[in-house]
Amino acid sequence: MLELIGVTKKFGGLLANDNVSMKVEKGQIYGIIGPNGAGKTTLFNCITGFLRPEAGRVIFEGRDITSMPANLICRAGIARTFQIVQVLDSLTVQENAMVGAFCHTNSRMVAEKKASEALDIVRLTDKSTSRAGSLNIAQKKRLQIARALATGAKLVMLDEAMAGLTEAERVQAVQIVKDINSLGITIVLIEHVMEVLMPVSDRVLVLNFGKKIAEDVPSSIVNNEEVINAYLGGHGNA
Amino acid sequence: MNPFQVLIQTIVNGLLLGSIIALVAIGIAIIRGVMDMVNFAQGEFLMLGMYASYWINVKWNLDPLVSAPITIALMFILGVIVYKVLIARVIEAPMLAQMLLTFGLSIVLVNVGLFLWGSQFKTIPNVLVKGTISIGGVMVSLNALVPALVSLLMAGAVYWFLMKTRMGRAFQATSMNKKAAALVGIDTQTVYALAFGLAAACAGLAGSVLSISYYIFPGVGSVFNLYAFVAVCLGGFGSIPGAFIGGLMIGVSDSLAGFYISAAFKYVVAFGIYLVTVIFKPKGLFGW
Amino acid sequence: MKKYTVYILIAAALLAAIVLPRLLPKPFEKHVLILIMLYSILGSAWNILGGYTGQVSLGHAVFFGIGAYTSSIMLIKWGIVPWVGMLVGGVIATIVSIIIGLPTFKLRGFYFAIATIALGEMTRTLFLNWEWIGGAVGLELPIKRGDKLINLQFYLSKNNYYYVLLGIFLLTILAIYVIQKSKLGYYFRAVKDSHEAALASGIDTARTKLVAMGISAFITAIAGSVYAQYLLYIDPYVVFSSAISTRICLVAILGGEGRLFGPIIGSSILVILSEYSRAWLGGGGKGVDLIIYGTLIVLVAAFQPRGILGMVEMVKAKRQKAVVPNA
Amino acid sequence: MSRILKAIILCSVALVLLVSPAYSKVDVVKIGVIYPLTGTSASTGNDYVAAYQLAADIINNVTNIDFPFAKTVGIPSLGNAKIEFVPADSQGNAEVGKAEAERLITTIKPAALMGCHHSAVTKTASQAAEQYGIPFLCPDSTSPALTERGYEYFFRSGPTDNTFIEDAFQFIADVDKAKGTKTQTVALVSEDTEFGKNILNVEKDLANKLGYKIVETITFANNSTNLSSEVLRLKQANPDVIFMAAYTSDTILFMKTFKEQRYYPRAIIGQRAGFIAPELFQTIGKDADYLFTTNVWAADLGVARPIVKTINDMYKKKTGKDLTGDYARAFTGAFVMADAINRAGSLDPEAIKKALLETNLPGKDLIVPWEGVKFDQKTHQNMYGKTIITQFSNGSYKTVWPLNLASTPVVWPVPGWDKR
Repeated sequence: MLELIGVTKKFGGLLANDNVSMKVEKGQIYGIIGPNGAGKTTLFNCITGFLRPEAGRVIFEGRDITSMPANLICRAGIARTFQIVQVLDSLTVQENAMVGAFCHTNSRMVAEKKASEALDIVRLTDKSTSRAGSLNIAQKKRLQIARALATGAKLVMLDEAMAGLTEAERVQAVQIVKDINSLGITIVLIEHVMEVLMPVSDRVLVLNFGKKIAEDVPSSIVNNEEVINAYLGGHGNA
Repeated sequence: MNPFQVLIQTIVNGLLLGSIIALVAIGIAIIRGVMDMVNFAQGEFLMLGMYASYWINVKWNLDPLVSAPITIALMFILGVIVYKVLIARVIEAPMLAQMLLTFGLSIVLVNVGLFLWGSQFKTIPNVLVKGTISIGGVMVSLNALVPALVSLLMAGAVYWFLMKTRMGRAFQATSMNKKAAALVGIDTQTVYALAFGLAAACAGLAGSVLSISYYIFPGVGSVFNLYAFVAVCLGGFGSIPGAFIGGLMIGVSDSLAGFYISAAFKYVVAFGIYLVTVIFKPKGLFGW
Repeated sequence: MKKYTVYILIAAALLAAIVLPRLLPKPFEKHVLILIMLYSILGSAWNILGGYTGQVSLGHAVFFGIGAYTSSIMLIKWGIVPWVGMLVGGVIATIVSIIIGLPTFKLRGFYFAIATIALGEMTRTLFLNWEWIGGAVGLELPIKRGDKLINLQFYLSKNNYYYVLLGIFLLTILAIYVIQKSKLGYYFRAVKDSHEAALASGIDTARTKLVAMGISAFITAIAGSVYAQYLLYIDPYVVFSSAISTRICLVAILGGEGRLFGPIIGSSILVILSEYSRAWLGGGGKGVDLIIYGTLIVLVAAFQPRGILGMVEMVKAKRQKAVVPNA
Repeated sequence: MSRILKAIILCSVALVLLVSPAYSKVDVVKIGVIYPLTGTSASTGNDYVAAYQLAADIINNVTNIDFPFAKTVGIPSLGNAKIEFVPADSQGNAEVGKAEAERLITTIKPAALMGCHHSAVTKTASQAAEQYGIPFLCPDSTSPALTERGYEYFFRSGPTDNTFIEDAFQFIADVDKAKGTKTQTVALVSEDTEFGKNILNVEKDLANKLGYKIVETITFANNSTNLSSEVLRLKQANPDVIFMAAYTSDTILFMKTFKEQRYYPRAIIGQRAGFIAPELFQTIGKDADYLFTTNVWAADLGVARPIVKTINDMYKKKTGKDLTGDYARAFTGAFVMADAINRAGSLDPEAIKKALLETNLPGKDLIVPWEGVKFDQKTHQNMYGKTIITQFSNGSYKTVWPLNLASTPVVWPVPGWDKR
């Protein structure tokens, strides 16, 4: 469904992504891990059109979407959330989701309906008339997911959807991810909390200093020498 | 004058003008850099600085360059008071509220000036530094050279202060991350008040050196304000060297355009250069 | 029930707006009313771009002036009625706004604001030196007596200017209301709140801003045309002045930016204050009127940064909070 | 917060309520005078008002001078009603000027309006007067277009730019002949508002007609930060004579820059405005010496006519400053108006208009060196307005042209900066 071929992104002299390739199959939950500064978010930005890679290609459903504007990529079917939460503070929760829903409709009624469905999935229905600015961080993260869902995306990319949450909130978030996946939506997750990522992922990509060091099923990843050395070993329980 | 001398003269004129613009621009850049807000009343602080120099001259017959420390101190105090009384209330508010406040403040200050001192143009007679020197046929007016040098020194001093001193680093830390700064024991309110005072003091110094060559009237600030803002944007909001170099660039383009193209269109050219620059570098030359 | 009250309120306000000029016989009072309406339109137009979409323009006089000049030139040079000139002016302003918007929308926040100031000054300089449209000497519009609506010139009854402006204002408000409820309205607000989130929701942010700017410029130009017909004299210092740009923006912010009825509230306060304080205090030549005017702006900004309507909302919210625990 | 809201609402309400009509007493003749009382031209505007007040003092009180209305109280034909000039602030803004004109017309019910210094403001304010059928006498604005509009109620007592510029060229021809110089090249410098552009256009036409070569034409932005490139252009073009139209701030800056660049042509001839503002000498002192300007008045006219000196002394006592061409014109206008109202014998606008049309004041009743005041029946422009050329010397204007009024011999060519 989504394929990256040799994606490379530089910031000045710094190689944020160095020749990264990966392949996500339809219906998968695909995890990306790596220590801070490994280039996970940069890779997300390259895929979703927020950054232009210097080299390499991004292919989505057989279409080359490399360097397409972010809004068109969203229309093509990839929606994302942000590590630093980006909700529309002055709009209500319902309206936030509606903004996403307007991606494929001009009708307010349709948008309202889609938004309600998305809010149901992320368990924010009871907050739908509150201002997004008044939500707590966990709720905001869920609201981002609702907005992404409401766009009708086939692929949802979640940037650290679990970081900074309490244990209970995290369990809820994992459940939401699973629910979304069960609707047939493909998911790419970024986390650096391994314990969260491993159980839910079908396949995991490990980045370190911008380079791909492993891509495999979770059970193999935890036994991979290089991963243990570079990531787990060096940084303990990072 | 041969064409080469004319070119040099035009550039020199531009640099002298640019350094005056920079004097105002640096104050704007400090406030923007530390507090992330824009002070539309900076030009009016300059006006107050000029009047302070003028009245000190009238009452005690001190040359503005001699009385500069007094002017600077007065303006610093004023800046801190303005911050505490007014600006502190909007520091967390949206940009529009900050704009509204400083706009209003500039209207009030201009008209308070009008109320207190009338609208007559005033100049300070018998200043210490005067006359013109000729270097290879290029005329350099000394009382325009003084502001230029002061402007350079001020840019250097402010830069040094922000980069090298403990207090300056506290300013920077605050500008980068307020919460973190508070965590390491920096009182952000104090930093803001001092930064605002510092910016006002810069305007005071600018007023001192400008009052020896320029006329003084309540609306004098607005004459420089727009160019100063454009200079700050051109250099990159918040960057002190950026504001200085932005000022020089505006000055030189004004001067070159005025001579080689047409006096009527020199603003168009200067602003055009600015617009073209920010279109390619949206955060200005040195912006971050 | 609640909707019912709203309708009654709207009807009452409309009636008041229609009757008001009849109750105020003095031309100066009518002049004040006309200015209030004019700035309500201008503030509402600004609000579309500045309030809803979050792009603070300090150069709206550009569009105002283009509107004023287009209809005046068409009337003077070719004898075309101002209503046609008004629409042509609106279209030209829209085109200019897109030309301005394409490069400048890359700029964020203050950078955009300063760029619009610079553009305003540039436009004024160009018009000052453009001899074909009269340059600095300006244009005097031919006086047409007989108060025909088609001429958009009312020699005897100032009320008519007011009603024309009221009509334009109502249309503007209606248009904004419709936009607000539509996809476009959501997109405007999304762009304002978070550029990133907007992009990630499939919004073409640049295009959205251009649309906002285009609508805003169109309405501003229309108001400019009426103003030219009202003053019957324009020159670049009159219609391209930065004071107009600033005032348009102040009107919207003072009332509460991004709110449908913010501009009319802001404009009422600002115009009444500045016109009457000048009338009483301006004769002394001491600037007392402007001190008061500026002080009010400072006070509102310092104590109620979200504008008058923001304040009203806050008071309401407080009351509700106070009520809820008891209930 | 809500206290502030209340305060704001109260203020606004109070503002509205307080707009009550000022009752006009029958025994007072009110005349609205509209000038820039705030903003960049505020000092000029306030000095204008002082000139009107001086006129009112002379008209309303018994003053022991030989001048019309001095020996009587008020307007004799109206039962010695006192005259009152009511100032209004135009802020130098055309829209505000018009609004103030309407406000004055409808609140104080003035017999006539006067003003407004800036031609653009005069245009719109007189429009309002025309609409209401109130006579408008403009003593000061010089834009020729004003009296070409065919307005019924608009009169102008002062000369127009055409007169000033024609006379300035005549002056050059005369002085060339007297001093044996030959002026061939001129540079035209004007600021970019209505005032400057009008003058520039007239100057261009006349220079071409009279065979002067225009070597440089500069329009510069009003209230400039810097004029060095303009001065450099002039220095490079090196004309014999520079014609200049600038307001005060720019005139000051120009003179400073000329000095910095050590440049001076044979002569600089200003067009009033900044060149007759008292602040010019107050700020740049001796550097103003030798500047020429077209003018309508100078204190040294008092040498030949003591009454001129007397009135200047009265003005100086009031304001601490000498009269200038601007204020002398306004003062003259005030008496033209008083004369018309006196002859009309009523406050009816039509009667005053008729009286204005019949105005025929002799030169001896004026403090300006005109043949008199008599309006063209079609344009309502005073046909007898006249220019003098003054040259700055030691802080005052010395009349140097026309030769029969000259108090001092002309200094021509003007010595350069190094020879002073």
